[in-house]
Amino acid sequence: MLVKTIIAGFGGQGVLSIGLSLTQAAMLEGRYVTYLPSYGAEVRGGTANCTVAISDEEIASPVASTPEFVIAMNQPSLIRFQNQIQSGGVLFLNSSLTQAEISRGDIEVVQVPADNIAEELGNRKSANVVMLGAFIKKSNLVSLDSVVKGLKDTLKEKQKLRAINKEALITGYNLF
Amino acid sequence: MKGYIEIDQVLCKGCEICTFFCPKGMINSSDKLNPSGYRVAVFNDNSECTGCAICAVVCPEVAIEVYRG
Amino acid sequence: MKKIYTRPKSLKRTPFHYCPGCGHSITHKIMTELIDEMNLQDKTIGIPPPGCSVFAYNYFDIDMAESAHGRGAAVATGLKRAYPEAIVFTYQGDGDLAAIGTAETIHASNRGENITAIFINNAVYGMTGGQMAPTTLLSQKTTTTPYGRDDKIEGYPIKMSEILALVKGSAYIERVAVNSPANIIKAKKAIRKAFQVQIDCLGFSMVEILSPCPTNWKMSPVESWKWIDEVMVKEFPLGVIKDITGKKDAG
Amino acid sequence: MAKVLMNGNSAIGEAAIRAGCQCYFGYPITPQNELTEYMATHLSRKKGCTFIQAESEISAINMVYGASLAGVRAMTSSSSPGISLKQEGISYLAACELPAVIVNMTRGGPGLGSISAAQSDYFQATRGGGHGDYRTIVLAPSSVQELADLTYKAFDLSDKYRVPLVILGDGMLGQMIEPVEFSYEAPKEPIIRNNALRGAKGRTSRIVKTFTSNPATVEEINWSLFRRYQLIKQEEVVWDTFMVEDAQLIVVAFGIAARIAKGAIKSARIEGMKVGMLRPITLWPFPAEKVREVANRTNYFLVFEMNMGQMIEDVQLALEGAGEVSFYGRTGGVIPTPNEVLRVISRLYYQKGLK
Repeated sequence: MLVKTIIAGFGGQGVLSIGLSLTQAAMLEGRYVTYLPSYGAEVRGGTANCTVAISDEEIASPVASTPEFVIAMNQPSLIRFQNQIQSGGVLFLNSSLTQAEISRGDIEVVQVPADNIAEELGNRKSANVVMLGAFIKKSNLVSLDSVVKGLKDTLKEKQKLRAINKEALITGYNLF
Repeated sequence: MKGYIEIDQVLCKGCEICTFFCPKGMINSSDKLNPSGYRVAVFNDNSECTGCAICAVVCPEVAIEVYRG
Repeated sequence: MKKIYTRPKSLKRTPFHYCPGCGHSITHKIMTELIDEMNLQDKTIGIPPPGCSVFAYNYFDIDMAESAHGRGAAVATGLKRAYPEAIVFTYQGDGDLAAIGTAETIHASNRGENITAIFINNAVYGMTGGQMAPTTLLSQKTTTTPYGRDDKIEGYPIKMSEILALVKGSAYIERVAVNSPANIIKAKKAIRKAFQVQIDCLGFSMVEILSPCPTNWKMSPVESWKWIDEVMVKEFPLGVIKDITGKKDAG
Repeated sequence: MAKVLMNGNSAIGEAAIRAGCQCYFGYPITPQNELTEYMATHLSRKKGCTFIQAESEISAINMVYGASLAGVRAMTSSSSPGISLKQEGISYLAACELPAVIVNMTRGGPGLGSISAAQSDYFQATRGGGHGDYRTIVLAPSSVQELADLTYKAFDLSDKYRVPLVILGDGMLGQMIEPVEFSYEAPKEPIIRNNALRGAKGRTSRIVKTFTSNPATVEEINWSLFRRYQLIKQEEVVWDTFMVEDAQLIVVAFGIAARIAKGAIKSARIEGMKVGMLRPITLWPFPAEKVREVANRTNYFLVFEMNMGQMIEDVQLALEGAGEVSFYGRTGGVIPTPNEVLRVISRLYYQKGLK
């Protein structure tokens, strides 16, 4: 089973880093996984985005033309990617920063007020991790444990940051 | 005689640089052709050579050996 | 009587292929004399260019490797960085160093690469048959400036030594000529100093050598040697252009 | 060593360091900058190793030439327009029998093209690329793991035959992150080849050159290179196959395109179409014999490339008219999807009346 996710937002919102955390978790679970960032001049446009493909067998293409999941952390990402999602796919919206005007009836929309929650937790920068928590719960792609373990690997030195991120992750996870 | 030189007739290309710079006018070009077809320089051994080695310093072909004593 | 002047040990016993009166021959001679005197034969590596001196390796009895036109400084950089114990020099003409290889030369110098460039400036492309060089003098006739170099069309003779002196990584830059006994002795001193700068790891060194090309200048050897004094040095004045060592002469 | 996540460009860098690469010279160009940056971070601080960001691609390849003269393992990397500039140096490396590893993370062309992944430098890579009668070994990986594995192999092969070697990747392979495992440890002592230029100490002086005024000598150099190329053709051809045993249609694809094709073939199999794949891993030497062998079982070939049709010529040459070769390609940096290739396969399968 191959599942592709596009994660998009403003540069600086940490979309690439939660993409990597998701990739790391999938690797720890022994799955096939690819991560493809948007690169070059495109990075300086309205959105930064990356594509994560997770599968039980070799992955043919890391590109997602019709992803199962899209995480839109801001309005331009919502506009850009909502029409690409597969029929029956799920759109995760950072409802703190988007006004959902969904023109499609064949996809599920999950609203996560990520920035608001992060602010309540005392660190608005962890909105991306709140979203990741919500995403892994709803998508059931990887386990919470794997992500926590992955965060430990990627943020080896930054103990304080790890505690903040873990809290944000679990808060997001427990939203659903 | 304070010095003398030996000109390698094979290496010499007859450029006449040594002739031009020799302070005593001891080196002349000759009509003698070497295997490459150059008119080689000849040392005029009439004992005025001081072994100053200017000819050797300027010789592009490193064809001159200088003796002094 | 004692032999006081003979062929340097590191100069192979091969007759030069250069034209009579050529400055390459003189330069090869004084360089090999220095390699002997400074005891560098077993650690010097030379990078000759395409052009008349492409066959330099037939004369220098040291390790040598051909480089592509203009790339000498880059090749020397790679070699020296991979094997810093070597004494590495490039041997380049004016087309090579001052036209096609300008970028390589300026940047190697700017990085302070610990290499030595021997820059033969004879104001003309020799091997290809006497075309204009970047250093060709104004109104000088060449096969591609048959009416004389015109600054409005071809620009001006480029002064690489002055340019490289402005570059911070260069340590020692001198312009010399090989057209008289005194100048040849000065040229040899300059090259000795350039090698010493490299041995002392002080950075990029270059000796620009005004060098006669009787054939392409369409002169006799003696006329060509005089022409350097009478004409060429007015555009390319001789002397030390940059020296960070603070010493007048090298060890 | 456990698996780590790494992008393709960095994986090459890590593998190169572990393969004993001592000198890297580069010039920035998208989409291969991560390799240059990886070497700046990790190679430059290693004892006795050198990293230089050169002033141009031409300088970078000539620095590689210089380092290779000194007998050490050296590499450079770039992407299509930069590789065009490096061709001068590659020709000299080939002529002087100097090993070097050159990475091309191909992007859309011609000209400045696009920064997206393409395979349009196949001709350039497999036909020598610069002036003169020479070849480079060309390796075409299709995953980050294979990029690492082939990078180790690249240095060994290049040294063994004293020929420059090209790793032909593409923008996507360079950028994508996948789990990768590095199976080698970097050598403790620097690897120095014999016959290097390191000063004529205790031996006669050595010359590395190609120019001579005697055409017959140059012809002899060409013959000597040619004999070596023949040996490489005999010894070093590498390919991979996927479900070719009963296949009625064979897709021939390399690098990232092969990966996309494999996805399409899996779907085609589910739909009952007997499709297989032949993936050349060495593009030069090309696995011509393997193509002919596969042609004993089926007549139908589909060459799929991210260019206007370049490797197809090698497939046709290999078949010498023995099979029917179709082509599908996207170019300029457009990345086709497995579904798109599946549609091409289905159409072909139907048109040719295959069962």
